[in-house]
Amino acid sequence: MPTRGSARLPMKRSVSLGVAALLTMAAGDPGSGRAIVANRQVSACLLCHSGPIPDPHLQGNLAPALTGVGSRLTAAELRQRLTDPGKDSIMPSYAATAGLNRVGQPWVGKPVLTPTQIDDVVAFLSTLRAP
Amino acid sequence: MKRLLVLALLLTAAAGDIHSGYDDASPETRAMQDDDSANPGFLWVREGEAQWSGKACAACHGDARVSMRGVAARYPAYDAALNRPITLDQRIAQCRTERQHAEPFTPESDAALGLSAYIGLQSRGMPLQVSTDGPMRPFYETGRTLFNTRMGQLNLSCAQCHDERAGMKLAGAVIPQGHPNGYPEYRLEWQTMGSLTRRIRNCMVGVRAEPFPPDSAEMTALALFLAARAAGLKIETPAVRP
Amino acid sequence: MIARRRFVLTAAAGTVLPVAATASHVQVAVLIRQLVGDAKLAEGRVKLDLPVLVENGNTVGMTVSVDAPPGAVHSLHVYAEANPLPEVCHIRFGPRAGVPRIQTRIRLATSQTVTAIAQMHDGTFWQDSVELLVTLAACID
Amino acid sequence: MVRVLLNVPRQVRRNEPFDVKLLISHPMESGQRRDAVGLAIPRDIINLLVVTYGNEEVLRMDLFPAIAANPFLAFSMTAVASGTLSITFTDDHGVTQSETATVEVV
Repeated sequence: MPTRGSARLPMKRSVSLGVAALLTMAAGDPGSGRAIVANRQVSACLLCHSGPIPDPHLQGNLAPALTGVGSRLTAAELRQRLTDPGKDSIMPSYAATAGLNRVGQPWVGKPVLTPTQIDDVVAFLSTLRAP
Repeated sequence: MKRLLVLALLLTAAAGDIHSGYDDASPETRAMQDDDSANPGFLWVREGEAQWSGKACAACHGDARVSMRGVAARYPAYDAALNRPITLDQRIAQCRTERQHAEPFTPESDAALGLSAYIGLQSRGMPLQVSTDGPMRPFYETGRTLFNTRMGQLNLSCAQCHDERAGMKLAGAVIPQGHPNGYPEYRLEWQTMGSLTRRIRNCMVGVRAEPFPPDSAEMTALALFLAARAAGLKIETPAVRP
Repeated sequence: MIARRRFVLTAAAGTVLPVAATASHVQVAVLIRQLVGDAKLAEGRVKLDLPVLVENGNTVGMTVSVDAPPGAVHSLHVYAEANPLPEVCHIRFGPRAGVPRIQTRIRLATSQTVTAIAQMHDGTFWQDSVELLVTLAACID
Repeated sequence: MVRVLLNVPRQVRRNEPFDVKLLISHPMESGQRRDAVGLAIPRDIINLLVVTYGNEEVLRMDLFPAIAANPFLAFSMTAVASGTLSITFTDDHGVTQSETATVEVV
């Protein structure tokens, strides 16, 4: 199980980040994270990414494959991608609730994933090691 | 220099490759569109044809096959009285309420889609050619801006998918270039006919954005930009899409 | 085979979701046994045409044809084992039937195997199956 | 009133198979879906379709919810004399509707 020390925290870069996202640094549950990634309606990850999850024909290719991502990026880097991917990326921030345009009524004020869900997704992605 | 040349060639190829969603659809879906007796959109076309001849449309406009030929290819068009562009569906609605003094259509109703499909069919095979000059220009620019604006909780713009990533796969589905040349169209996903407005709403809900209301200035501006962006593509109404 | 996807409802106005329930391979086997009885069920003669990769499971074009002269086919039967209800259609031909070939459009809830059976007037039964992958709409309205 | 598109050749040759194509506007509500507030949408499908020519039955189809919305059917048939092709279908409410086309045998 990967662990994250506070020393590996990314620096806060974006005002759009919820405070809670930065405060919750408990080690996530990779099993739960896998379920979140696999569920297109919850996380939407597989709309753009492919990954080592059943039904590859339902996975997108707009973004890098998640296979082996745990070897390419540290947990802190993964967390940063999820919460503050930067303006040049088409990826949304999974933690942001502000700085967005025309958010639909059901989603106003809500991040894509909760801080706990982000912990779980980071924990799962960290397990995806290159062979 | 060589790299620049390659880049220029790539850009030229990208700009030149304007193709219909028809070309991205499966052979089965294309076959469904190609055969008028198998294309479910013709259930709506026949409904529209009955309305055309049974109501006041034919009294003023005569034979739609003559009077409506090429009309859908020119919309959205400038309405001088309103001093803004209006869509073909808005023109039909205007004619219905102001000239026929009839109740407005319910949006996405069989009656509304049928008449729109019947009128659209009269321009089938003709290239989309809308005006973006003169008084249309600011509306076109508004549409272009909206097309390039990131929206919704998933923070995506139309352009990020339909310009920059057309042909790639969103989930298992090929992203089409997003051209409006087949509306109203039969969507397998909807299991029914629908308007361009519904399709845009579909995309906006997909990125978890608040959709533009059907008759809003934003929706019309976006429809205008899409039509101009698809200039030269042949009208396929009633198209069939996944 | 069991259906592998169960989606959680997320708030989106107008979203319509399936009720969770599917048939099974066993259920289809029972239905086929009821149809065929003690007769032998052989591969061949009947051909089931379905796309192997389905663009949208809501509307899937299907052709069933039989290698037989007009009038030789008694009926056609189609089953989809991972749909909520396994029966798709039964078609019985009368004396004016022409070329034994029908086309229709079906719904497939998920990736699965679809089976077509032809019953001939001579009492024989023939079957064909197609295993296919169903792609889902990326954005649901 | 359900709309029907029935495509039949006007003239056919005696005993030579010809194609018939049929589209019916119907949602074929499967009974397997829930609406936005979670209530089951009641099943409402066309469950029986019978094709006759003159006094003879050409084809009888039992339809289930797995038949797609706006049902499409293409089939082949033969005729020995000019006559009327009749398509009759019945929905879950027991409502029956027919559509006919005349065929001339030459």
